[in-house]
Amino acid sequence: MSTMTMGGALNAGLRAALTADPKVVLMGEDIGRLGGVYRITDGLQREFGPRRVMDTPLAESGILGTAVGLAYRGYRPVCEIQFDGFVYPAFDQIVSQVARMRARTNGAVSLPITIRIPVGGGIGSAEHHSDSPEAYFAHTPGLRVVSVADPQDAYDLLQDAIACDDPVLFFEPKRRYHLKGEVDTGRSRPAALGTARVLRQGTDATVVTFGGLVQVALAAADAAADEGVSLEVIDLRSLSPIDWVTVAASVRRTGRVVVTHEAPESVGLGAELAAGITERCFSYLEHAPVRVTGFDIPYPPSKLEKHHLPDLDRLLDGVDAALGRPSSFEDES
Amino acid sequence: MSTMTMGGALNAGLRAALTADPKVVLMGEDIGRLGGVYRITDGLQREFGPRRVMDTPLAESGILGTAVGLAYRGYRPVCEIQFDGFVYPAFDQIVSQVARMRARTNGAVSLPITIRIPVGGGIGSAEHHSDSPEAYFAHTPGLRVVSVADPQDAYDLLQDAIACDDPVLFFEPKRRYHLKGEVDTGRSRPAALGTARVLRQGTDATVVTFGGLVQVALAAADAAADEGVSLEVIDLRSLSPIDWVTVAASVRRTGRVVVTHEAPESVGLGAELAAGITERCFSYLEHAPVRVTGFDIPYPPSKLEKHHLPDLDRLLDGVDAALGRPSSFEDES
Amino acid sequence: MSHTVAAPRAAGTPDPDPALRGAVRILTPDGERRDDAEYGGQVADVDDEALLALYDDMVVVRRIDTEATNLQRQGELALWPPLLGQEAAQIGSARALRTDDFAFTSYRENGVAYCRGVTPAELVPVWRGVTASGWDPYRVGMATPQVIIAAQTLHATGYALGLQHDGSDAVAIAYFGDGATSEGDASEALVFAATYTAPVVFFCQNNHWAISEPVSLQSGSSLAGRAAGFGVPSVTVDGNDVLAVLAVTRAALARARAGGGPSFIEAVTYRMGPHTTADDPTRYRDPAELEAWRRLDPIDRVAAHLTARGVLTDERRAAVTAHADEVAHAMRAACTALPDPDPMSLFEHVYATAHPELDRQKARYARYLDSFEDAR
Amino acid sequence: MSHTVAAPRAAGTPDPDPALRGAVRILTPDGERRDDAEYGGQVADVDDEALLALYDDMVVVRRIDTEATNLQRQGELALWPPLLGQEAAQIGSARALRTDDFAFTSYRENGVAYCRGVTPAELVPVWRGVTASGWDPYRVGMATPQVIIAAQTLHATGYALGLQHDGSDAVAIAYFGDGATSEGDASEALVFAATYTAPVVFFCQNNHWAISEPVSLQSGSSLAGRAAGFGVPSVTVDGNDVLAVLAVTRAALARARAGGGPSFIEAVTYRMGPHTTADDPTRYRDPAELEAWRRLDPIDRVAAHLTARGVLTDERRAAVTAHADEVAHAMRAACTALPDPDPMSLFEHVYATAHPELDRQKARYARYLDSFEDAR
Ligand SMILES: Cc1ncc(C[n+]2csc(CCOP(=O)(O)OP(=O)(O)O)c2C)c(N)n1
Ligand SMILES: Cc1ncc(C[n+]2csc(CCOP(=O)(O)OP(=O)(O)O)c2C)c(N)n1
Ligand SMILES: [Mg+2]
Ligand SMILES: [Mg+2]
Repeated sequence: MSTMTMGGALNAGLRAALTADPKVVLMGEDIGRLGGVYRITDGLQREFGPRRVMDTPLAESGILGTAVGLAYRGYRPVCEIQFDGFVYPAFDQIVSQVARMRARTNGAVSLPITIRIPVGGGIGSAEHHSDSPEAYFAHTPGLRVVSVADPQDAYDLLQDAIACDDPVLFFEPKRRYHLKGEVDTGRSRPAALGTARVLRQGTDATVVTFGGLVQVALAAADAAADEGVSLEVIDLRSLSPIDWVTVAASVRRTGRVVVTHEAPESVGLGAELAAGITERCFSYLEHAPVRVTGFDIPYPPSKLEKHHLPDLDRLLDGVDAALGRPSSFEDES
Repeated sequence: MSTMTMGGALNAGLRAALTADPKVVLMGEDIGRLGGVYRITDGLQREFGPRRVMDTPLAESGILGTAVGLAYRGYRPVCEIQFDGFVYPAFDQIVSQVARMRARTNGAVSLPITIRIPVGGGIGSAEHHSDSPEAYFAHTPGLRVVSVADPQDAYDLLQDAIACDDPVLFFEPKRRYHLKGEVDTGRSRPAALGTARVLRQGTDATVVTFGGLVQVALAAADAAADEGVSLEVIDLRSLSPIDWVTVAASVRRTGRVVVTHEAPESVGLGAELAAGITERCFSYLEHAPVRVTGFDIPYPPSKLEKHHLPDLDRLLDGVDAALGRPSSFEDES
Repeated sequence: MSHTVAAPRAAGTPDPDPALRGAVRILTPDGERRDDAEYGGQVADVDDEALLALYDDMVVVRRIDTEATNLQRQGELALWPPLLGQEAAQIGSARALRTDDFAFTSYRENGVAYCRGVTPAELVPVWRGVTASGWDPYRVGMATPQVIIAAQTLHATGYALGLQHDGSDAVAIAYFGDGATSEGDASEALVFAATYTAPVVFFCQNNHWAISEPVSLQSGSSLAGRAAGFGVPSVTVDGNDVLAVLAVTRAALARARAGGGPSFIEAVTYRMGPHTTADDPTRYRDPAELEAWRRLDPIDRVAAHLTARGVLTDERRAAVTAHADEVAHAMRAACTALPDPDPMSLFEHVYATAHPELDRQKARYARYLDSFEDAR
Repeated sequence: MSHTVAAPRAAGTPDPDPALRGAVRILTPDGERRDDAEYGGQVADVDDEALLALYDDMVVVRRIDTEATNLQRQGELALWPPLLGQEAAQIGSARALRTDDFAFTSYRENGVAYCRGVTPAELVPVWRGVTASGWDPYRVGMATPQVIIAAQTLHATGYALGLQHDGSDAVAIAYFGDGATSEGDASEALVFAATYTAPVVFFCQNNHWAISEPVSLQSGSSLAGRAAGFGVPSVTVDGNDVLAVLAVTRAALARARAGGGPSFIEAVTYRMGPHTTADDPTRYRDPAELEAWRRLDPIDRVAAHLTARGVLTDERRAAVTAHADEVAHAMRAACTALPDPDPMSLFEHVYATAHPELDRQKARYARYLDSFEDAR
């Protein structure tokens, strides 16, 4: 048990995976000597050599396409995409190749590829450095999508993702890379992949979120408690598949739910959550599921991001809506 | 007024646009001499020359990227992507460039690009020839997404799309290319872009759909009528933005809704419809919105597609669910 | 310094097609076998009997192709992409491979598949639409056909990196068309292969057409020259000359096995049929072009050569035809006997590990299908 | 035929860096001006005064760069991508352009922007995060910076097609780095440009690094040679020689204007600073390499030349410095005076035409912000 940042835990997780399985190889831009722009692969090339920790040419489709070939040959590539906004050149290889190869070969070929992506905003960065592309991948059959929120989960879920025979999109909320926590790297535990977790129990409403907004939701729950409102907070962790058992059980108890994410609202993950919750909990719902999300706009200049990103106040505004109290959510149609 | 197939109406629409505006240029693979694999551009290169109807090299990112440059220079490119499954190599240019250029330049640069894509299944085709990628684009701010269902609408909406200063994804359900109908190419009419239409009025439940499934929904409404169930059928036409006024008004009247599309269910357009309808009509709903969609699988081999695609019977099963009757939709969680 | 593409080396035979000028050629269209200073040694061991075997291969795959085209016309297949005219390019290259080499191809390489050990019965199910995959890639050392143009060039490169990491001297080979060279993936594959000195052979069949688009639309200069610009040694070969193709592929494989890295082969050939059975080439190409290429037919020249040498007797010719017929009939029988797939197989092989959401959809669909059973 | 990349032309000066061997060079690192048989004529008109103007440009943009870097260190900018060391490549090429030419660049081309008429005050707002765009592209003939590596190479090609359709003799120019050449888009741009004979110049600043990756990771051979393989004529130039860069760019523009189609220029230069202010190059590069390049400083050699000729007197040097300071101070003042943007501007410029869904979100957010006003 030791204190680590989330970035440190990911580094430790990659080291553990490289050590445990000689088939694990890391690929990406600037991940070698530099250790990645976020230093997540710091020291790993020195330790495991340039064959296992490969700096690649500057071409994302090339990274994923060669990862497909490596996986075809029995390797377990862990690809780093430098920033969320740079995954799109690899989109074709991901949706048409990575996601479909198992089905295309009737199960003969597994592509156990992990695609690590620092995602999301809140760090005052330039264009294309703050996207939340999870909906694109959660809509794509054949992929699993994971989003981590703290050091222990980052360590554990990274192990699970790399060990999984399915391809996994692994989202790391970059604004939490410095978040500290206790990490037990030795514990034996059931695989967490595919499961959500209830981080805080409550009775008045459920807040469902993931990644960078988990801390925001917890803070909102604290603030709400001060006002006598008891919020349950769920960290989804797995965005595809969604752990409906955990989510539905909570909403059936509370009868009210707010889902929140950074990505634009329309056809976002919040739409699936709202739809799926309504399907499963219709007769328990006191109010329609409320979505508190980024707007339907390209990610704005950094001085405006605080307005675009759901924060504590906007989340509580959504909670007010779910509770039927006055809020900015009026009857709109 | 003359009888045309949908393919013929699109051809007429392109000819009209090329005639009306010298800035309109067509780009794509095999659209020249061949007239496109579906012959939608048949005869147009002969008529307007190879500068205005350009066969391009076999590279979708190249098509969209050069279209961006042409639009930057004041042109109105109409790009044909040969099949749905081939749009992904252009994904980066579409989501990071086409969709964002106006915002990136504070409105100085318009990219009035129309991206025509034959989409969807039902034609017994090979892998990558039957995708329904609308959710990816409807989730992307800065784009408009249109899906047409019959000859007149195909003609009209294509004019609107090309005339629109925003980029438009224009989905053509390929299994309806041969659908015939009366087309008035001369009428003056209000722009239809952005609006849904109620194709059939009903009282018991609303069916919301678009593209290739519109005919299926109309047939289902006929079949339901025989059993005494009155279905309202809405053709969405605009998938982004959604015409919530029309949709919500209908669902408030019927209290029950089934949304149906070919794409996989999770985080599909149906999720947005279900979520948005619940938000707008919660107190009117007698049952949770029901989704009848393709499964969360890569598009299957063609002999299986009839099982994957929603058809009349599956749609009626969904209607049964919405009406609270016995159906394959049980209480699942 | 100024760069220009190196001029093609002096032509050996006058040839109507500029793309062939200076290409490696060992067997002329008239069936004359010549030496090639650089590559001749690679096929010195190919005697008459060996050449006859290559002839047999080519005849068989053409027969398979014809049969499958007929099956499509008769409604037994949904689609078929003919290789007519490209037999030498496919057989010559694929017969250069070792069992432990691995091929990543597009949809048109049924001749390659045949050489890899894919049975004719395995070739058709995908085009009949009854399954996603006709064979197990690992059994034959060949991936299932790739439909996304050029995507497989990167897969081959990655597989080659895996071979390199493993310390194997096996080689990956990517097959793709002239049109495919325009896709970004094809260029990125050259970059990755050059950077890592990957043991991969890029085998481009320049069949002059990408559906209706002539190769001139994809490139203003030679495709082989393009690879050279990436630092990948390249060669242009007469793709209708099975011996020359065998020779240059062997040379490329040998370089890769020895650690010399990637190579690029442009096999200049011609798609004599339609793009697929859904295509109508009369809409876009000059029949005279087809006629000119007919004179370069890849099978005829081997037949001429072996006949002149007295090897291909009427008897042996009949035996080859019989073999081809037998293969074709077996394929037809297997094809028409294929049952429709089980609806519930829809949900198989999407994920390796349990997926509750898909399980739910599967259970619901099972209930749905049952409701029809019940209704009976 | 076998293809290999053409050997670099015989070197004029012995040079420690192989990439520079055989590159076009007119002004030596010691400040000696020589003729170049092929390109010298392009800059015959550039006399001492004209060279002094180029010197002034380079000093000013270096000063802008230093000031902006300081602004970032002081928290006034969120990020800055320095061009230190690349002044000659940017000024030499951009000063070759006509007003009606159009430049599509990456994030690092602040020197190009300066030449196009972007004011220093317009350079910083984007990096301060207060706006999406610092200038109107149509006013200056230059697109706003592109962050997605290589995407702009296609935009330039498409714009060039537009110029061609219009019958204009203006030219589009794409600026990008050595790393960018690996992206599929860069290769597709070469394909499209070659196929359509588009009037576009591909200007690659090979500054030896893509963040921490040396150029050797992107290519086993010369970048200029790669373009040649696509049928795009290319040239390697000493990117730290403002005269040579001006000369080869003028030649490329002239070819394009005359209907000769695309060209590719590899300007061999060096990124003397970090990738951006967020980067720490000591983690990955040898300080000796930087030292070696310091001796090839693009400004020093012009200064040496003009000083030796008695043109760059102390007085004129002081005037240039004063000009640079003035520009820098104006930029600083403009930067620190920039107000934070209005929150409701979030919803602007996403669509050209009415969008009810976004309007709904906007109205809701306005109500939300109002609720805080009300609470006060
Ligand atoms: C990414 C992508 N774009 C477009 C297509 C449609 N398409 C199928 S085959 C083909 C032409 C391919 O030409 P070439 O690479 O020369 O191979 P050939 O068919 O001649 O063997 C095209 C455009 C596709 N399959 N994939
Ligand atoms: C598609 C994409 N992938 C990755 C990045 C991250 N990135 C930003 S700059 C850079 C290096 C670019 O190197 P080069 O093209 O040589 O230009 P330079 O920075 O040297 O001017 C990288 C990898 C990006 N911006 N876009
Ligand atoms: Mg071809
Ligand atoms: Mg660089």
